[in-house]
Amino acid sequence: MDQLLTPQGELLGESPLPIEAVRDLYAQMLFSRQYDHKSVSLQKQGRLATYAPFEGQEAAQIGSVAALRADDWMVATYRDAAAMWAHGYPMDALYLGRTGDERGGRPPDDVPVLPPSITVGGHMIHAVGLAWAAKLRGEDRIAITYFGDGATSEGDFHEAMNFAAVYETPTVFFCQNNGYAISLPMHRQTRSETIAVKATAYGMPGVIVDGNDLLAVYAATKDAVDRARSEGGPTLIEARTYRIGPHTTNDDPARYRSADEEEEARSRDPLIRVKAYLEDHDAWGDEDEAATIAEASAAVDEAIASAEAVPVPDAAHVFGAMFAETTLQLDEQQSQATP
Amino acid sequence: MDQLLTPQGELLGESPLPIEAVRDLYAQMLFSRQYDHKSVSLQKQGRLATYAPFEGQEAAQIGSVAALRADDWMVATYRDAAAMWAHGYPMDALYLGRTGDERGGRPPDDVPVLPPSITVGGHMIHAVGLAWAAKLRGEDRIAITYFGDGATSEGDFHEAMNFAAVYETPTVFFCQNNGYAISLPMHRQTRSETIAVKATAYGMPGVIVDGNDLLAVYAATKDAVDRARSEGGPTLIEARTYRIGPHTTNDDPARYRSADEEEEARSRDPLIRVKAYLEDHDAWGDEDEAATIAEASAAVDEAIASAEAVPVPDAAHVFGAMFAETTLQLDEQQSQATP
Amino acid sequence: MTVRNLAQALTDAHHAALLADDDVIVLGEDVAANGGVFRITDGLLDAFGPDRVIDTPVAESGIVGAAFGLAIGGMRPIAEIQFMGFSTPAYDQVVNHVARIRNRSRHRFTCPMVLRIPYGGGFGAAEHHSESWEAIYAHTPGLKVVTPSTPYDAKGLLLAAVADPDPVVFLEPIRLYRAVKEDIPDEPYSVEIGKAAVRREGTDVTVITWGAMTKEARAAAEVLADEGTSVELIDIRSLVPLDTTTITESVHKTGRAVIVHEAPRTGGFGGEIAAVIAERCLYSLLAPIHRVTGWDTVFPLKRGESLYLPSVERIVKAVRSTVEDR
Amino acid sequence: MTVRNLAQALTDAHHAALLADDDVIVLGEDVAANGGVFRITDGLLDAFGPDRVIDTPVAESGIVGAAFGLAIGGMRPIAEIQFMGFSTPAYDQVVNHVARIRNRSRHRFTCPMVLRIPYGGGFGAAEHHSESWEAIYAHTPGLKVVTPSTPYDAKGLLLAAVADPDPVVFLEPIRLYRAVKEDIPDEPYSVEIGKAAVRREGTDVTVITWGAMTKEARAAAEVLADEGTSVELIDIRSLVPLDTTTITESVHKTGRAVIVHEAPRTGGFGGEIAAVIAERCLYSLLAPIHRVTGWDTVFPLKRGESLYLPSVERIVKAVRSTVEDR
Ligand SMILES: Cc1ncc(C[n+]2csc(CCOP(=O)(O)OP(=O)(O)O)c2C)c(N)n1
Ligand SMILES: Cc1ncc(C[n+]2csc(CCOP(=O)(O)OP(=O)(O)O)c2C)c(N)n1
Ligand SMILES: [Mg+2]
Ligand SMILES: [Mg+2]
Repeated sequence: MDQLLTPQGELLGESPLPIEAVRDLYAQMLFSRQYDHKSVSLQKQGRLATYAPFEGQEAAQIGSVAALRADDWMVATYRDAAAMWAHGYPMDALYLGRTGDERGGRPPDDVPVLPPSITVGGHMIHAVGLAWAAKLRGEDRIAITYFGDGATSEGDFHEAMNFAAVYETPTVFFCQNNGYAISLPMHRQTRSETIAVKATAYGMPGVIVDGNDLLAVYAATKDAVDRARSEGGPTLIEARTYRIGPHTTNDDPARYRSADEEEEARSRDPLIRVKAYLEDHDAWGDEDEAATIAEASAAVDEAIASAEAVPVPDAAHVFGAMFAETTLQLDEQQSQATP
Repeated sequence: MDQLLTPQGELLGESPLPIEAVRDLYAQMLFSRQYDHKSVSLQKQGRLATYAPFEGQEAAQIGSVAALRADDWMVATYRDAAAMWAHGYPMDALYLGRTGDERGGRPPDDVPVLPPSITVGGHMIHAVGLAWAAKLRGEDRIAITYFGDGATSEGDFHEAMNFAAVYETPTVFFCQNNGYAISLPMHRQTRSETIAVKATAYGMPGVIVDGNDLLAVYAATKDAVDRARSEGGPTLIEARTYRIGPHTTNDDPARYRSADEEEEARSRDPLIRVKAYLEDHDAWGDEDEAATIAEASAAVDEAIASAEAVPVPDAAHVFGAMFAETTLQLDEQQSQATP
Repeated sequence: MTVRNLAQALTDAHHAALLADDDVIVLGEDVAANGGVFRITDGLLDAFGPDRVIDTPVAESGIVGAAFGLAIGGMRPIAEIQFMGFSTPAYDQVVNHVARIRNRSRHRFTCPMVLRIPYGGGFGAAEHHSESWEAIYAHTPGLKVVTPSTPYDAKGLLLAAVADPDPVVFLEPIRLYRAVKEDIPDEPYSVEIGKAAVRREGTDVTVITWGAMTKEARAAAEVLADEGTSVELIDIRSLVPLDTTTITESVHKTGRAVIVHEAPRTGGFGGEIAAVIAERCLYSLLAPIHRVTGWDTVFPLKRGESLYLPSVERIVKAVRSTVEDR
Repeated sequence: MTVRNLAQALTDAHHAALLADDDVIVLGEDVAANGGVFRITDGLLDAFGPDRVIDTPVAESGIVGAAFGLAIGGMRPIAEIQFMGFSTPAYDQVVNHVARIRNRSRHRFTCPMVLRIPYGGGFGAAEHHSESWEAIYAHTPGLKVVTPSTPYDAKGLLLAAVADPDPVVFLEPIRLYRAVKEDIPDEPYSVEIGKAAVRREGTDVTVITWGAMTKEARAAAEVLADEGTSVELIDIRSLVPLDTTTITESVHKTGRAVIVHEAPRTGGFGGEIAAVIAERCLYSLLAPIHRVTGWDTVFPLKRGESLYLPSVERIVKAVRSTVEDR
């Protein structure tokens, strides 16, 4: 398993990124965690629909996005808000979606990020199609797709991996192996030792990286992205991480894992080691920490406020986006829906 | 690639089967070929619906079935008539099915063979379920499923392999890699060097065997069957063979492969080497050949005759097997269907 | 007798089924350790062990395909799909294999399995968690399709489904899991598959519905009763086989019919019921047949949901216009 | 103008579409080297090359899922599924992704793709090769669903489908591929999606159908004309959007309706049409609405097929009883 930063924050070998860049990424991790923590409490207050926390997976998401170009496609899931946000998906749009409003599914025109996939498995092949389109059109873009360990059990994972390999599409398959598919631990999902080894079945390179190691994730993703961009085809990356929170705000992890296990996982919190690394290099101090958290908190509150300021939808909202042009049936029904 | 008989029929190492057994299996191969050839001409005469010839795959099918016990489950495809017949599925039932009659889908009660799967991919998991049932019920039976190279592209292959591995079901996955999925050659279906390597993705053993080598196929299947029976879990076998005929009687191979390729393949006809081997051991002569072919021809004609003697179905045939007990709707409709 | 809500009645039925027959097993995503996302299978793992209550990988086609093989192999699997929106990866297994094996093998091989699918909206769920696709299952010959709207029926229909020699798609109205309670017998009993329930007798108009909409329709009937309109409310319970007798007898009596379902209108199962009525009761009809349904749109997220779901108001309005019509 | 059968008209339309727009690509199993199992895409590989006419592995979900991504990425894919019976592995991609992306992204991402699916029976095919599952696609909001019954419509509707900004499920009646010919324009033209065609004007009864059954219905209308019954024959052509105006106007005129389809009766699209008529034409109806359909059984193999498929005789019989009824 590739590692560049130990849990204590000491650098093994040399950093793929200049210290300033690491500072920025650490700030993004702090922003993400603010977003995540506030989402959980908002949900408890009934202001958000079910929420899927990503605490513990910040290095995997922020580190991988750092290897992308702004116009690279992203196809991610319900648990990848940090990655989507880091790639340009506005926080208020993410919140709006989580309040239960389709308008949150529309990112700005220059943000090439699909709305998060709620179904498990079906979305990976979309990143194959998008990358294939770029290749056919001679566009210099790649596509990355995020998914979990559980998604690799779906038949659609197999078909997506196979199509990407057969057509050599510039696709990066980024698996966050956080140890569980809801309650089912990885070792009961499959008998292969790793997720990465599954790439062998498609003649595709597969790599394992410490998903809690910002620098290692960045380096592994950069390799895969460069390979894709230079017509080297797709790569499967297994980022080993851990979901510190529940599967969603409806879930009770005590039913399927121990407090000790969770404690041990917290000790591998991906933020700790980056902070330690920055501090060792005098590139970060308590005031940076405090200032960034305050900034993040304010930004998140603002995003929440603007999401909640969006007026309650009317019938046009329900009927208005089914087709480019409405139909007789939709018109008739919309008038019936409007008392 | 495991081989025990060279294309010229010389034995490498020692035979896993006594010579008498090889004689019987060769006779089964001759029977199968009679069945196959007569089916093709019957279809030309319009007496059978579309037919999928298996010429060239006799060693793979007959050799693998020889490793089974009578009560082992078999879940095979439209191209596996030889395997099904060798495992007890009556020839007349096979013909009846091919004339377009559901009654051909019912083997005798003591024949544990499902009717052939027409959809590609969906049936493999059924052999996982059947083997799992045997395991849960403490029955000493395994299940074997036959499928082609093309079927390994379906998501259902992935889910079947994964379930078999996770639950350690006594299942043998027998892939006849005959080089093509209709017109698509194997190397364009996937980028993995072999089908067998795909087993790695499931922590399952995968083996490659010369599918035109009766003895090697038997040996490889015996290993897998023994492993399954002794709670060693599932195995994937890739039997390398070649479809000498068209995909089906509707297909024109000239559109996607060369005459030279077909010629070369004919030279690897699986019957030739077994016959040479038996002759070298004075266990077979021209009179045996002639007598067996005559016997086979007669048996096949008889099967055809009895299939064609089955009376044309009436409405009860269409409505009578939907449920254990009929429904109001089916009764009403059946009376409308009977003028 | 114990007071149970619909969810508890289902859990109770699972206990009874597993206790009564060793061949009965339960499999699905998170059904064992976690007790199911709706806790329907809660406690079963402790009571019956990991060979009978089985967590599966996230692979719906695999779940149904394995259950198919298990059933042919002599078991009686109860397979759970977490939400109807996730039943489509298994749709091929259901329509091409589960529904057909008896016919294609002429009764030699059969698939006595239950496919449990929670369905319907009204709880502000995420995308894909509120679908009502009963029509796509009801259109598949070889399947029985049932859906309970009371705790009593939930237990009785589930036990009937487990005992049925053929595959039964068992649709569970999520919104009713904890919204309806009643006293139900503690011992096993079964409710016949294929018989509709007249939830309320009436003379002016027949309202036909199923699943979660039964609750809205009951409430609408109360409102209408206060204005002097007598509603006969039919909960079909079983889409396949459909109890056309109960439906047509009622419409012959009332001369008016309103069909209510949550699924999109076009191609919804309401069309089938309207067709049966238009074929068999035309000369008794005093007014057009109305359908109160979900719209031909994607099921909206939380903030738009109330604009989509048939409400008591919409049902009342439709019935009013039906009785006024002549 | 050239005389073409329905299959040739489709091939012609593919040539026109690929020629007109570089973003149009064709993908599916055996569509390139082999020209498709029905030879619809024959010659396209030679004319447009392997980047635009693409053979895929045997993986229907992959085909549709990849086409979805290709479409969002700016291409205009025409994806072929070999037979409707093999469309179910892709059903999840169609209903959960293809049909929804415009709505879930509020018009930001769209999926202008055509999903071509040969369907229907009557040619003695193997199992799973004769299904008519149009209803399960028509019940999915976000899809347009069309099916041609003439060479002229085949070309015009396919070109309209390729040009459509939204996903179109294009159903091809296998039995008509080579059974109907006519003179059609060589240049590109399009037939509007959502408009029914009145194939024959009449006054006594409206017969409503689509796809391969249009041919049987035409023949039945001839027979009935000879016995003095004037049939108005409507080929809906588009199930979604449905041209309810043409249907209701006709039934208001004739007062009688017979619906013909090949799919199983229960839950078939005939129910939707009957419901529309019973909702909007009740006071014009002089007789019950009849449905002449396939049965609620698995589609029978060759030897039983004739017992299942709606025949000219069955249609004639149904129309007779409708006109006699009063
Ligand atoms: C097709 C489908 N099946 C089931 C579900 C329900 N479900 C939501 S998340 C999940 C587990 C996914 O686990 P994993 O892929 O590891 O992602 P994680 O939640 O751990 O990030 C399941 C089963 C779904 N959303 N879609
Ligand atoms: C789900 C499904 N998709 C497509 C088809 C059409 N089809 C029949 S056989 C075949 C190729 C299968 O190739 P392979 O698995 O190698 O078996 P072979 O025919 O070579 O024995 C295809 C695509 C089908 N029957 N089922
Ligand atoms: Mg996970
Ligand atoms: Mg093959």
